[in-house]
Amino acid sequence: MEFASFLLKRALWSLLVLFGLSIIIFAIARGIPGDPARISLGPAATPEQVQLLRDRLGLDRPLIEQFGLFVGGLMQGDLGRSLLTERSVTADIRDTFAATFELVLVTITVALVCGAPMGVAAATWRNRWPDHVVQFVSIFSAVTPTFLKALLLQILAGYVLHILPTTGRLPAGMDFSADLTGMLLIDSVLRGRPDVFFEAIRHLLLPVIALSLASMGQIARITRASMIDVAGQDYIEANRAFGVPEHVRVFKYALRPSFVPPLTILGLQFSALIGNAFVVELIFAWPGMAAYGVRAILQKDLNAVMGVVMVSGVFFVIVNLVIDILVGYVDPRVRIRGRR
Amino acid sequence: MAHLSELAAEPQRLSNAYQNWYRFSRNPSAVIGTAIVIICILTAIFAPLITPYPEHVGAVVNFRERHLPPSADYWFGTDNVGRDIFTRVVFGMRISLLLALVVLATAVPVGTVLGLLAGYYGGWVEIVIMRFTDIALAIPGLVMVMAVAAVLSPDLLTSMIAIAALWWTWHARLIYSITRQTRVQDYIEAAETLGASKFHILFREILPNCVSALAVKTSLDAGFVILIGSTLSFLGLGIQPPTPDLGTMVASGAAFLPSYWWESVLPGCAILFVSLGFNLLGDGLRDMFDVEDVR
Amino acid sequence: MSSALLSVRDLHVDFTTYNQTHKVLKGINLDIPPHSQIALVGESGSGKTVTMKAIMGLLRQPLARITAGEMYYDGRDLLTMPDKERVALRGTAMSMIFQDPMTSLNPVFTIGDQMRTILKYADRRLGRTRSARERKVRVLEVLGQVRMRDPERVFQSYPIMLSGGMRQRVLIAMALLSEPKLLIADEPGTALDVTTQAQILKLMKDLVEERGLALLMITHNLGVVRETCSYVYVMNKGVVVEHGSTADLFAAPQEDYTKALIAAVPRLTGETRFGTVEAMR
Amino acid sequence: WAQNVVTMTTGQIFRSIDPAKVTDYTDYMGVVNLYDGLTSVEPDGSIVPALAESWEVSPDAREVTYKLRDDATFSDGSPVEAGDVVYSVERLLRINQGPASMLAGVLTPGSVTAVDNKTVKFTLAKNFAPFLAVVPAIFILNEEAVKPHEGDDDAQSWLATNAAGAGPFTLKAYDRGTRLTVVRNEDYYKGFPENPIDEVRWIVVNDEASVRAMGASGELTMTGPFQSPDTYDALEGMGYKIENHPTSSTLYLKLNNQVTPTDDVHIRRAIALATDYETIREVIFPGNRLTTPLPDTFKQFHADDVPEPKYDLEAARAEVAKSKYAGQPISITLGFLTGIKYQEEISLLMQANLEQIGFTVTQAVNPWNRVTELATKVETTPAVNQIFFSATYPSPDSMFHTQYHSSAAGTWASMEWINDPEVDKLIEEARGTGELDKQIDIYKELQHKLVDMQSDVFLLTQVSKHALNKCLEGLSIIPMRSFGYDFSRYSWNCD
Amino acid sequence: MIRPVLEVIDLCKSFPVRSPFGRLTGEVKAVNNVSFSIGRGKVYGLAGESGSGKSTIARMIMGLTPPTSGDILLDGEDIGSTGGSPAHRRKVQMVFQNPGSSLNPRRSVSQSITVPLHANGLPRADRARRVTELLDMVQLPASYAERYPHELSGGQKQRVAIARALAVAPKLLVLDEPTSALDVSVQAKVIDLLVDLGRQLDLTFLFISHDLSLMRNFAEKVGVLYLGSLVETGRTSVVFENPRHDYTRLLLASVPVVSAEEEAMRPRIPLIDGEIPTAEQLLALRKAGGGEA
Ligand SMILES: Nc1ncnc2c1ncn2[C@@H]1O[C@H](COP(=O)(O)OP(=O)(O)OP(=O)(O)O)[C@@H](O)[C@H]1O
Ligand SMILES: Nc1ncnc2c1ncn2[C@@H]1O[C@H](COP(=O)(O)OP(=O)(O)OP(=O)(O)O)[C@@H](O)[C@H]1O
Ligand SMILES: [Mg+2]
Ligand SMILES: [Mg+2]
Repeated sequence: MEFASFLLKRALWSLLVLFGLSIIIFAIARGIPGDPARISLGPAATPEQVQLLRDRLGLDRPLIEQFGLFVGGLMQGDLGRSLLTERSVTADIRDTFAATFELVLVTITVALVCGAPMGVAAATWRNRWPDHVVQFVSIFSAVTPTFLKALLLQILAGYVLHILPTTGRLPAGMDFSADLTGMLLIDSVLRGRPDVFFEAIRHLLLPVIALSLASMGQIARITRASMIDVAGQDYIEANRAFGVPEHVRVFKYALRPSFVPPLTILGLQFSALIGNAFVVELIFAWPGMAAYGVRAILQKDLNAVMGVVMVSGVFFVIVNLVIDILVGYVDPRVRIRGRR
Repeated sequence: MAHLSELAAEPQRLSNAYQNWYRFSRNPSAVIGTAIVIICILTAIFAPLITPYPEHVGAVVNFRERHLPPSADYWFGTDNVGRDIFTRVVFGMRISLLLALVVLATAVPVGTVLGLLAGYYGGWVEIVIMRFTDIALAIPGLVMVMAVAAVLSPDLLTSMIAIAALWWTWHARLIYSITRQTRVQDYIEAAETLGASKFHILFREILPNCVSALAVKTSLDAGFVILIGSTLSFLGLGIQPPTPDLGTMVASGAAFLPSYWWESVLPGCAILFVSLGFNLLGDGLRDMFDVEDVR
Repeated sequence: MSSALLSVRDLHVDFTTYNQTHKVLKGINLDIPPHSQIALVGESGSGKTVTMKAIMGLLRQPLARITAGEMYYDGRDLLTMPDKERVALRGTAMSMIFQDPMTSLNPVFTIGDQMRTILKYADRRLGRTRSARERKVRVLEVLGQVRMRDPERVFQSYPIMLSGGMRQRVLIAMALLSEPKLLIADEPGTALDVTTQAQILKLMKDLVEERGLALLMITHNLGVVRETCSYVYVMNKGVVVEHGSTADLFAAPQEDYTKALIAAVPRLTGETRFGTVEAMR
Repeated sequence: WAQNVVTMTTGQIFRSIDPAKVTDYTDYMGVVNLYDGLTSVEPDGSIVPALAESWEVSPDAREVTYKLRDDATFSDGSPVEAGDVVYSVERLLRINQGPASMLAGVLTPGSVTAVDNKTVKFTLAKNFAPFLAVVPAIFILNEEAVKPHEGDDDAQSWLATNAAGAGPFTLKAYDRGTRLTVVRNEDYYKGFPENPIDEVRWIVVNDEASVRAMGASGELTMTGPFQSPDTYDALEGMGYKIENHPTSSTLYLKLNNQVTPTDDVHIRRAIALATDYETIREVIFPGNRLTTPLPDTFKQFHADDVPEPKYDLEAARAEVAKSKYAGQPISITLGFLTGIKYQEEISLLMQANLEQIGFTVTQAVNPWNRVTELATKVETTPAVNQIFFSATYPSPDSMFHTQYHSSAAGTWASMEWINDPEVDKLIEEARGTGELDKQIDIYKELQHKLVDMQSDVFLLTQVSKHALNKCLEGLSIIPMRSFGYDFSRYSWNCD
Repeated sequence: MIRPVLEVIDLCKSFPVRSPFGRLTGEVKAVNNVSFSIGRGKVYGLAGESGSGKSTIARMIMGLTPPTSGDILLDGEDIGSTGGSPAHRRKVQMVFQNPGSSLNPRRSVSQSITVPLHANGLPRADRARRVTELLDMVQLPASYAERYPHELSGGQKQRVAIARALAVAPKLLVLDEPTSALDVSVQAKVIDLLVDLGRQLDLTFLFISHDLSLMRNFAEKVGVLYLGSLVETGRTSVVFENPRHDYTRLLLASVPVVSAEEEAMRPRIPLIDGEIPTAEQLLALRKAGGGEA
């Protein structure tokens, strides 16, 4: 009950954030130069055709009115039509979202699952070689541009590791439609198709590595710092005195309390992650929402831009809400005392 | 006399500056980091003197010598129009460092002040500032940067504006959370009862508690700012040619991977070098500002 | 010496910071016979906690070094025994209670979880086997022994849900789980208020007597010493300056430092004269 | 069971596969394979039968009657009938996007009628000489299949993800933005060559390195024509064959005739003389000479007597001296497209040369949407712009009207801002006449006029390069959109 | 009659209680109808266990928290209007409960002591001299000015905090458990110093502690706080020798003592075994049991 009202309150704040977001995005979208109608119709369009489309899109109406229409549509889950694809943006996003969602989700998981132990190792052997290795690897992965990592991995797969595919989510010949959740890993299991599952993993591998390295490095560094902090706490010392062996102390008693900062960072980093997904999807021909978003911006596809940003905004808000709940799970102090 | 005996018991006193220096100089990463950063800055300043072909910064084309691998003449090889990559890397360092400097010099103070205000005053100030920060954080940075770059024409100044327009939010967040923890400390109330002004409390009492986090974050950011520039260039929204910047060079050289690998890998190494320097320096600064961590 | 459960001989410990070496312990001698209650008192910073950590083997290695001395537990040399055996003694043969109950419990695990883990590894080292159920029963039993009214509830609680007194009690229970022969307590209860502190001390005293443990209590509160311990070591600046039975020492302190210390205790009768402090230096 | 699968890369996405909405090169690649029109185009530009076996033009050129093939069927097996044609054209005009722009003012609702089941008549609202050349872009929809999905948007939503045509291939998968896969329609009415292609997969790949990686891994069968020379070299090294085909696509430096300094013809000529054509063609972008605005693939219309432009810095300086800006500092802006390597290289080369004749040069890289915006106003259109242009239908009209007619002003294709009534008159005259000889004369005159005023720097005509798997045959370039990628013309000749 | 320096009349303070997720669920009466006064140069002791409202009273006197109701008169002036003003700041100063946390870890001793000097407009040139003077007053060598708090022992920090509070020569000094973290010997030094300074500067003290032995030796009058109410007040000797309230007796019985005489003074009441009831529970018990004993 209490928790529900807490969630409700958070959700209301989130709505406010999303409303603010919609204003900003609306402003940005209108600010991008180029007449969307003309771009959409292509070079050969006649001025009459362009004017017709402008009228249909309401581009000549006052901005306030256009914004009202936009928000009104938003309420009903209608994001308008995409000029780029000539379909409703909602449908476009529905088609592409799952691919991005799967990519981002697997990336987050990989980043956590690999980053946290790296951080633990670095903290445990502080100032010794594992620490230096982790530090270097994380700096290296953080400062190599994501697109370069993606390209290098793709080249690696193309020239050396011929077993890994360089583009797409599934082999082109594979006959499978992910019509349950849109996520191949889940749908293939539900439909009992191990071959699809295996292929999906193979195709995910490179984009996920390219995308997760940066977050992994950050998580490793933050985990390291907070592990070192926690390791100095009395309660870890007390465990030592009570004879709890090192591995339990490190991996159980020190790890969990040090998990809050990396989790929080992960939530905040989320929009950066989506940003990088833009580039990674382009390179790996990933049929995702992020690549759709980039094209939408370049083509000044107003509705699509706003749609993508709104959806990723909602995604951001939800991820952070989930992380709040996770933090509450990890750290009962938050759950019991409440979030300040 | 009481205090004399106490003095005598005290081991030889180290000055604070010396202690800091000691901590800093004993920290290999800090020393290496400082060295790297100094090298980069000097290189950037003296670029025209160091480089073999300073004219290659401009519109020089020499198609007969395009795509040459690293050699004694061209240490880093040549690019697709036959310009010396080493020269361009060194000059690119100039632009990239400038970019980082300008972006951080605007984003850090803005973010810091807003974070301090939101964290200290709470209430409406907090709601307005932090909700706005939330909104800005929810916009995928790249979208924002691309949008700004698309509105204004893509050039150095635009890149800076676009990047700085979002960057402050991270600092605001960071400072805000530290300020909130600090605000409730007894010593802040103590300062209030002693009649300190708000300005004093914000900038003299709270801010010093943020410096080590700020130093780390800012030094990490230097690398990221240079990187964002490169991603922008990859999408074709970066700095105008023929001006070299490291990010743009990596991005445009990437088209020639893997055959002419030096065209993107070597400028990439330069970014790595700069960022590594700043990162190590940041770590060193953190250790230095951490007055209680005695090693 | 051979009769002592723990004996410390001429213990020296150095700390190194900024390349400077601080001699913190300069030759400590202690004897703790079985079933005895010993107090270690002294000024703040005199090295009490360091002594205790040295005994438990909890000093942070590169920073602190034991430069000289010997330590025997039950006749076995603590300093030369292999690391593994040393670790095996912690929690089973000797256990300790930390000073601050607020920070000594892991905030993100339930009391039950923490206690069960401790018991599990203590059992493992002692070669005992116990099922998870039996372990829980044992934990509840010990919680009952420290006078918890509702052990089951405490078992399921997170530290934040308990009051300071309850947490201190949990810490005691943890130390008692595997029935150690030696219990070291670093200023137990000073972080609590008087009424609670009084209760904790009474509880400890009762438990120690019931179980026949040896207790080494570190404190700066001479009132506490007088009420719980029979023998006192007084430390100052890294050395033991005086030791003797509590009654003797309080009645007739020999060393100036001890005299000053006793004189500085505010009396409930209101006759402490603060003018005497100067003499202490 | 061996299948002949072609995997081709493309740098752009398939925005639409609705024949009423396709606009660009990539879009047409999809519909050409999924749909058929009444007629089709051959590499030499001639119009050949497709769904229609014959057609008749009335003497006044206002009426064209097409007779459909008896055996023409849609991919679902139903016959193609006159009603389908009427439906398709009406829908095209209603939606009024894509190919409709070529028919603006020519066809109006009701101007297409079914004479009988297999005969349709087009009545033109005005004389329009290129009409026959435009018809291949009108793709015929299966009315019966579309009707149930019409909704309130003329089935736009449905046709955005489904195909209902009579083309040689049917849709298998369409991930807008990343890939389009089509499979062979065994019952295609025109049949296939021996060893036909069974499946075509287009993959959207934006990066040269990615294309090479795909080549190295063997995933790639065929590239598009816009890779960098290095990529072709690398792929050749991996065992791909490289085919060169001349095209009628052209690369210009469009000179804004109304802003300083390019408002002076001498300056425009100086720029043309300062252009190193050979380096551009040989090193930067594979191409053939271009001497007039019209590529010489339009053989009969091309003014062959115009001399080839020269690279001569001395002469360029002399031209500058003749201009009204002589002796003043001249600053100039070179515009080109974001992210297009060859354009950047050309621009740098131009900068280097122009600086030698005393210009101060600024580069203006802009993304496509911004270019279209800049092109809408004279003042914002940069003095020099690199523009790649290809014919949208096999007629010189497609080159001249869209680029040089004043009604086209304000678009990216006409950044010259010529605004010359005489030029307009000539273009309209050529459109209005049905006589070929007269057209030829007019177009030649037009070319002389434009060369004379140096409306643009005529850089080159593209030689399209493709890297293909050694087994793949049948690639030919057709001077209309991407009709050359109709894979029913291709075959797999190995084993 | 001379006006008392501080008069506290019917002071109340309640805090809203919020559920973990921020909903208002009730209020705690942290301070309930408390009245007392302190004459010039006197030491008034406020005793009571943790959470009984001692610090809250101190904070209200300092103007850090507004009272819910009641008046605080300082030199006869209601601080309701002047609380937190510079004039008020000059008259009252406070030494916070925890010496560790009331000094900014990032600021050196001299920087910390300069704060009130700066606030009072002392010219920059004179500040260093004054800092040395103040340090000397609390018997710290001048070289300590450049130290950071973590380099000081608990007692030294406490003395810095006192020096800082004395910088503006206040009339009233509020000491919130100034020795709770110290061992007896350091504590003795601090108290000694305070007695001394009080005499020199004619200071009035409000001394807050739960250490009754200390209180007995330092304060002339005491008040015993229990659950926010003053349950007993009077001359120290009287209250200690004849505690009338049950709670006072419990407190006295809990004091660990070092001599037989003291032991004889302690009331003999059995300690409650098991968990100490929380304040709320005690309150409930008391209500159920029908008021005070
Ligand atoms: N990590 C450390 N680094 C440097 N010196 C240390 C460290 N830990 C302890 N010391 C020094 O060792 C001495 C003894 O410290 P210890 O903690 O044993 O004192 P204590 O007697 O327990 O005092 P208290 O009553 O205040 O707890 C102190 O002077 C302290 O400065
Ligand atoms: N800001 C606040 N919000 C809510 N409750 C508060 C607040 N400050 C104090 N309280 C409550 O008021 C009561 C009195 O607190 P106060 O700090 O005055 O106690 P104290 O006597 O100083 O205790 P201690 O000896 O532990 O310092 C406590 O129950 C406390 O929980
Ligand atoms: Mg200690
Ligand atoms: Mg208090």
